[in-house]
Amino acid sequence: MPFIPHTEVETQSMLASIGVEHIDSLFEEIPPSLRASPVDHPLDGLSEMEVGQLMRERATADDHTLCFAGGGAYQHHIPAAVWELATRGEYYSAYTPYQAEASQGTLQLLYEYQSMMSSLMGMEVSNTSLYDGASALAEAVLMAVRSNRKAKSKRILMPVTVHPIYRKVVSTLVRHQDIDLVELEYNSATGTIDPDSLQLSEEDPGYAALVIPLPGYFGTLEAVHKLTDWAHEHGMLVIATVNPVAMATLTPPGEWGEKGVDIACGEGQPLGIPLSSGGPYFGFLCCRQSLVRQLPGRLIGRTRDLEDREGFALTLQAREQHIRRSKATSNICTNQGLMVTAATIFMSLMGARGLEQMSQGSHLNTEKLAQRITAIEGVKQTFKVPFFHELVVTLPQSASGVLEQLAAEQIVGGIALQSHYPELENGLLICATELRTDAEIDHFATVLERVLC
Amino acid sequence: MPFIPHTEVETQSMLASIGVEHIDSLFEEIPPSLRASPVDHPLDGLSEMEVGQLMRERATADDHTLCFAGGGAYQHHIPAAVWELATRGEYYSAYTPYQAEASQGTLQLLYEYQSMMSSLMGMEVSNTSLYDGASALAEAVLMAVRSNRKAKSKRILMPVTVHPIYRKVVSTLVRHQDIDLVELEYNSATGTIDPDSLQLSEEDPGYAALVIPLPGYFGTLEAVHKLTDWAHEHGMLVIATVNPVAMATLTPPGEWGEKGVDIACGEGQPLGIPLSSGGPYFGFLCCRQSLVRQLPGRLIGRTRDLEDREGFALTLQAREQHIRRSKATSNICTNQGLMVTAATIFMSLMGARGLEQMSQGSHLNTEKLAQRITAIEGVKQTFKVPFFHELVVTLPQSASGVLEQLAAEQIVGGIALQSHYPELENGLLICATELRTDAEIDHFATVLERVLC
Amino acid sequence: MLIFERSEAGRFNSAQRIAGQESQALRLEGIPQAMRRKNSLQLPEVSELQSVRHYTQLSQKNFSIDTHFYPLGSCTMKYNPRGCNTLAMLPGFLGRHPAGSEQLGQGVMASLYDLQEILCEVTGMKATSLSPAAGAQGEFAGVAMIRAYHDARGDETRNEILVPDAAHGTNPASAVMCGYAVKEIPTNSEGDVDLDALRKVVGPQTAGIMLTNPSTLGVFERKIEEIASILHQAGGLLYYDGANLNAILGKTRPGDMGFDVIHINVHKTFSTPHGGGGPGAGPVVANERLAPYLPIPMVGEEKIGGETIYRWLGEEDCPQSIGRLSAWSGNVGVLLRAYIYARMLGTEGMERVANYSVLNANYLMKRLQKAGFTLAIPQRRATHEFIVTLKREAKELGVSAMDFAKRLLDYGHHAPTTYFPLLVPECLLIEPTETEDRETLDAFVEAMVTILGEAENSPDQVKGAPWTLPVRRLDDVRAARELDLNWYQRD
Amino acid sequence: MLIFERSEAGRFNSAQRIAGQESQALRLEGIPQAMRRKNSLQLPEVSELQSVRHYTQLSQKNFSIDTHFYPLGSCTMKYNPRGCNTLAMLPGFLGRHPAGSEQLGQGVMASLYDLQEILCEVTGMKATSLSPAAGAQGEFAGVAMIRAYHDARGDETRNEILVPDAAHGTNPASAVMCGYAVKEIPTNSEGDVDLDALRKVVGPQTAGIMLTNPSTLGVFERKIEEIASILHQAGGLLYYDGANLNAILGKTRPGDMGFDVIHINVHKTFSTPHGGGGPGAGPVVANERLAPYLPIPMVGEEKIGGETIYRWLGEEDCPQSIGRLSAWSGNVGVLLRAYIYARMLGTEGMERVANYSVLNANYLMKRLQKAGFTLAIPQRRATHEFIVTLKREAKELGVSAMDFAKRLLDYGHHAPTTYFPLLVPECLLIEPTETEDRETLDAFVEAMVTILGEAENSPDQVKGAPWTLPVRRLDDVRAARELDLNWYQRD
Ligand SMILES: Cc1ncc(COP(=O)(O)O)c(C=O)c1O
Ligand SMILES: Cc1ncc(COP(=O)(O)O)c(C=O)c1O
Repeated sequence: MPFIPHTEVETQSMLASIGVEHIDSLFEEIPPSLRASPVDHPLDGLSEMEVGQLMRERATADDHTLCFAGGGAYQHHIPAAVWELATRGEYYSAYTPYQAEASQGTLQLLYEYQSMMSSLMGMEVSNTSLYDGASALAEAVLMAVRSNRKAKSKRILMPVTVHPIYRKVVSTLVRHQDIDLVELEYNSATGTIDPDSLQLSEEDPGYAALVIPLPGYFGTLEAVHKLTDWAHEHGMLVIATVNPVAMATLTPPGEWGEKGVDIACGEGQPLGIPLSSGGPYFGFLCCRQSLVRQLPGRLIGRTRDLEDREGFALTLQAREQHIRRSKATSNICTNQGLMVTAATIFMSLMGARGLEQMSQGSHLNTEKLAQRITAIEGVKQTFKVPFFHELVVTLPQSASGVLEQLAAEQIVGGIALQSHYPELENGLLICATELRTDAEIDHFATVLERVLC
Repeated sequence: MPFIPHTEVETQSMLASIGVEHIDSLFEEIPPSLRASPVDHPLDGLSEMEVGQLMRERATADDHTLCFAGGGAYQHHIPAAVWELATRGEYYSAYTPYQAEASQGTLQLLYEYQSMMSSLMGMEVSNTSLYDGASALAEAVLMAVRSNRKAKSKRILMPVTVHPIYRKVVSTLVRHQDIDLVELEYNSATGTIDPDSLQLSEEDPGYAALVIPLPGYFGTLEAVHKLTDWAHEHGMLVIATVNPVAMATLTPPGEWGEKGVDIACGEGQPLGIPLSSGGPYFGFLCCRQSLVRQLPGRLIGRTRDLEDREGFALTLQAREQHIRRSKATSNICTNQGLMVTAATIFMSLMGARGLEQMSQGSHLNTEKLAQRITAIEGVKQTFKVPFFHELVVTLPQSASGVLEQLAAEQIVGGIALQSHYPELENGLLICATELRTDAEIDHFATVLERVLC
Repeated sequence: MLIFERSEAGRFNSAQRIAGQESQALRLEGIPQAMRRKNSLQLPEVSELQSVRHYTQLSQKNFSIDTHFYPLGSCTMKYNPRGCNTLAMLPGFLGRHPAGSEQLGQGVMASLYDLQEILCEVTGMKATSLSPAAGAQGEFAGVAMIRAYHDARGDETRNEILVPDAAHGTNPASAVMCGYAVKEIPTNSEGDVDLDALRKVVGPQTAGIMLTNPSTLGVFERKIEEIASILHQAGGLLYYDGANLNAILGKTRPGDMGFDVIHINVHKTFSTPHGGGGPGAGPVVANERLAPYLPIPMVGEEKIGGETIYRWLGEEDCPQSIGRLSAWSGNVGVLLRAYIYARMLGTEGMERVANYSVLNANYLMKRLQKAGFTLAIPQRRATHEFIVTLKREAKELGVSAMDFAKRLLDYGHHAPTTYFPLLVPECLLIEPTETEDRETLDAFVEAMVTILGEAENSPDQVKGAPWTLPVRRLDDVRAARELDLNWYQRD
Repeated sequence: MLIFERSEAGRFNSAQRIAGQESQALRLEGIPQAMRRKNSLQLPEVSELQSVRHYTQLSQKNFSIDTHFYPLGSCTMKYNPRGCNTLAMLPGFLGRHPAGSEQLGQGVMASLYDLQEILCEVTGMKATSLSPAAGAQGEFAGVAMIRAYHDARGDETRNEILVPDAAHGTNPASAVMCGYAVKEIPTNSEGDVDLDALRKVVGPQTAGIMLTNPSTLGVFERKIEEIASILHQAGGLLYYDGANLNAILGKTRPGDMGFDVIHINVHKTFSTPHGGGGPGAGPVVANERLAPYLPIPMVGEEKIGGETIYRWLGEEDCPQSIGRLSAWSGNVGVLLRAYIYARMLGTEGMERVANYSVLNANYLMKRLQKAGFTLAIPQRRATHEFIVTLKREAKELGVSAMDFAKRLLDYGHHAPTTYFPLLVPECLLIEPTETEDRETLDAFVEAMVTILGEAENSPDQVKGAPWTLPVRRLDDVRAARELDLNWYQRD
């Protein structure tokens, strides 16, 4: 019996202690009409050896691809120590640290995470994760609406340069709160929001918050300072949704404009989390200290024990569902703790300098990629503006068709933009992190060239 | 500076504490004539990311082969928990447990290993490893010669069915001790030693020990009971060299003949150690309790602490080089501890029943393989006798040529016997462990068939 | 000691430098000055050994399944097979970009598809979406689906979700996120939903009810068919909170009980690790009625020629879907672990999970009862968990459930869930799970008995606990009052 | 608690059953009855969780580099980079059968070849064989090569190997295994080999000398060139025990000192893990003279067309080789870790290793000296390690080096090597390694000073140590007298 330790003898003696004869008697309270009938497709249990054979075959089928896609998920270098440590049983098989004294490992680590992530974002406070970057943005929107009591409006200004799927997720998650997501178009020459085009008339009901992405989905750099100041002037809160690796090089949200943003969130995956078909990743969410009581998710506080020693514990739990129930800041309970464990170890191993190098290396490699790809006949850089580690190129033919041909050669060639941005018909979003070698970039370009002609 | 924590400031202040200005001054005692000149081929240091790129490429080059070779190294199922636990830093990065109180983890585990390995071999005592199966046999020979004071002879009777490389290793390692390794030929029909052919005349100087392999190198079952009794009758000690997985099915050395063998050794690799191009594996060595003071290698004893609690410590260290120096039972110091850690966890996870199933599964799969392969025209079973999980087949052409062709199709098709056994010109030693599926056996046979015609 | 306190200005773990960046002058002309980071980034500056030693030592301060008995009620802390971890972390799975072509993901997609099928089968439902990242997101999805169903029928007066008072906090919180008002239903002394009370509040304003069965009281809701018919007759739907599915796997199916949609916490029933907080995954499974509203993406199967091809199902395939819950397709790595586990169990193994989790719970309950502890619902059979109430001990001896919990830590057991469900005073919700052996359960009983003795004879021993852990009892009030959430912002 | 005590008859971890064997009746007709196992095999019968929990808990009872400062002299316990482990355990490396065709092993063979080259370069020698499994096997190989050399010249009177009295026990033991008599050479008060004594014993019977440099006394043998010429003039050869290579990497090379053959403990200098006892690897590296005798196999390189092809070199290629030391080609997995480490260091990194290991040792030595500890050889510069002698403390306070060692454990530091080298009474051989930070060294000094204070004021505190570990001091005498080596054979 896989994973069940009971011998027949033990089972019998335990049943005897309980005072029943058969295990089945323990289920006597289930009405007979509800007893499960045999399933239609019974599955044999596999041994670890057999399931290993199956899964190794399947993993091999997906292996050895060369990746030039980003779009919210990036293949960065991950120091080996990160996962060798994070998968230690003591981290891997613990629950949420409800019993603080028996969970100081996880709790201290999470406090360290809060500190590091706040520092990276230039913010005062960080929670210990939400599900992913998309749901973190949704929670940020809900939080902004709750927090901005001055603005009577529940409208949110949402640039179209925010990740298109994030916008859909936000819509799914906030739809029932009477929140209006108002789209803000980008300038078709720059691929960014034009701050000078923003106008708010007197009779405009206003907005609770403006969302600003950095980099924007097209890899470009939004005018974050101007946008932040404009929003603040108009009584809005500012929500940043940013790439954490980029923040080692670019101005972090806490330093945008005069006052910095109010809420910063994003996808934590670039900080030591494998691509893994899209998850598990983790969403981060930071804010000003003054908004902390509106923050969803777990928070760890440093405190003292009976003997005045330092220790760590869950705190401000009154925000959470297990205490506040229907009045909680969010319904989140299980978060993405182990991913945060990995990210914390990752940040400690890379340090500021390593993270900066990763950040800049990705930028420089993407510059190389841009040069090499736009040298191909018929391929053009769509927006001729600065980018961070992604950019859009216009191909001479449909990007999705090209991607399928590249896939046949084990290359993930980027992301086709047409389905989310019909106006960018042949647009392809490409990325080269620090991991991509010159030879790989060259190989990609060569194959692309072949495919295009 | 990879792995060196010193900042420039710290380095300076440490130098100041020492009272020198430059690190180079610390090397002033090295005569100037000996200062190293710049090397001919300076190597740039690689970051973990770069060396990762290099090694992943190299590992991929060797990946995805289908293995039908044995010959002392077997691809068995290894439960995932084995290496997830064995590579925990506390095991992985500890030294030999000289400070017992700070090494109870390793020490207790090794005591458990000694117990399990003794049980598997049906012997009283096991050491905690030697380098590998071959050197373990050499140590067994040295031990037998030291132990058998009655036999005046330093001759060892060594059947040719003992692994041919083991015989070479024994020769390398015992050569300087005036020990004679006397070869014992096999019966060309059965591929085994014929016990009835053994004769010892009156004037024969006798032997210190007889070595008995099980299975023999050709995968066959030697007449271990008769051979053991014959050797004991003639004042020899008996050394068994056995496959540990086979011992879950076959009679273990402690039960051979009337009295069981005196020394049992072998290669521990089948117990949870990956193939890994031949190492690290580990040699095991067991003996009668009465011979324990002649045993080489570390031994762990169960004892008590000051408060009468159970504890574990290195014991009988007077056998070892760090105490006895030139009079030690062996020069071994570092052994294969981590491999034994893995093997112990492996045995606990498999249990007797799992190990028996692995053992029998390998036997049954090899029977299937034999049937399928000998059904190919021109391929014959060389020795028509019972085998365990390996057998010799005679091909219609040179085995080494065939193996190269199979390699081109990513199949490791066995081991060619000709170089060690010129009389088995086209002989191929093949093996199918429990891991080989029917489909894989069939694929192998199909490709072999194609190659042969 | 914090990692920051090990930091030294200028120290750099250069093994993790990025190729080429060390020597190259930074060439950031492409990035306008105004956009560059000005205040330099502060992170700990430690060597690799310092980091490895720090996080190894820290880990040892945790209790976990791999080190301790962890009978945390409602959380199903059973053995997380290491094989699931190793196989889910094969390079082929870890390296796949989520936007990669379906051609390059058939291995993982086949596994996800199979898992969808298994979850349908084990719950008696029609279709599965794997995308919710945890139970609470599954709840949101399920309730949103209920809402989408009513909306699609133009039935827009329904603005209430019913939730028993024993429910987990996520239930009301999720209902509110879906725009519903929450109405609590009382539980009767037998631990069942009070049917009279239920009948009174059900009406045309009722969108649905959220139930766990077995409930968080550790008993099976026997009147579930009646509840279903009350709801369905009133036009409301039934949501099944799958947190307690472990108790009934292969025994009875939510679909047969009359539920319309359920979530499954794979980090409970399917033994994916909880990782000190997450990640989990909370697949939602729906019957015919609600299947069209499942969140996207899902995995579909097509037979082309002899071959099976898997593909993502999105908006075009599922036009009535409530939409997307995450940027990609949920916690795939977690789902792979759940899939591997499910395959190792097989159909028979699932029923065994229920059998032995319930056996262990009833055994432990009986032994504790015999040892003098008061059960919350003594007249009922336990399911996979049960409740001890220490009301008497708290009153007579001044030793609370929390004190018991902390003292258990000293004896090497993680504490059960405390003070949940809210309606039972001074309670311990105890869930041993099927992967614990009898010796361990016996040791737990022994510890409980010892603590009871201490509570009677030397109560300070219990009230001052824990004594042997890295810290003594922590000051939660101070943590909340003198907020210290960020080392870099400390005073 | 032993794993056997967790065992219960009939328990089976069936997740690890072997496919098909469970249901199939055993079909062992192929195996004669007489050959089948009769007494059924006894192994612990535990569940997977029991095993995982047991070995996880056990591991926590170890000190290790990953958890503690581990200044074990002569053992070079520095950080074992996790990257080396992860990369050496890539499936492509782990899965390769050693008898597989060279075609299918070019990845691993390229790495081994490169490592051979690196080791030649760093030692100033001609050729490397990677096959010895540890230092001691390297010693055996080296001395056997010396013997093969003399034999090949028909020089058969040489039957002695010289070994300084400070030498590691493996040196004399290895010489004896090669059939030599061992003659000890005394060390002078400066820590150098006594040259007069050496000159006296060198003669036509001298096959060679085995030396470490820096010696196990932690000082550099300054007269090494003279020693070499004394030996060489007498027709003897020089063996270099590479255990202390860490101190001179990139600074000076054994080849330049006049050594003919050396071994390298890659589990010291090249930071492969020691695994609680092993495995290590002990490559032997030889100069022109001894290269022909190196053990097989080695890896050779051939350029065919533009391509480089690696192949195994065996008996045919190396007819004068001393032969094989192991069934295959040594501890390949360990060698891969060493190779990865060497590549990460690069040439400059190697010299940095020497620089900082020597800096740390001298710093620690100076601080301990200032704190009142007696150095064995105070007048010399330390290399990567140094010796404190507690002779005075033992005599005056009755507190031995062993007591100090045990008390250090209470303060969270692994003890230095005790009572080695044998010629220094009550000694601690202290090797901090280059990967430890200054704070850690300072903490060690502080602990030593505290213990010294305790030794003066409350010596029982020290003599009774350790107090805080899983066990108090263990009874070694009882362990040897009442031998208990096997749980199944216990009384
Ligand atoms: C009864 C019950 N419902 C819902 C949840 C929420 O699930 P999750 O933590 O996966 O979001 C939990 C988990 O704690 C639970 O116990
Ligand atoms: C000086 C010295 N020589 C030789 C050895 C033996 O090396 P190994 O343990 O690798 O066999 C050691 C290791 O302890 C040593 O310190």
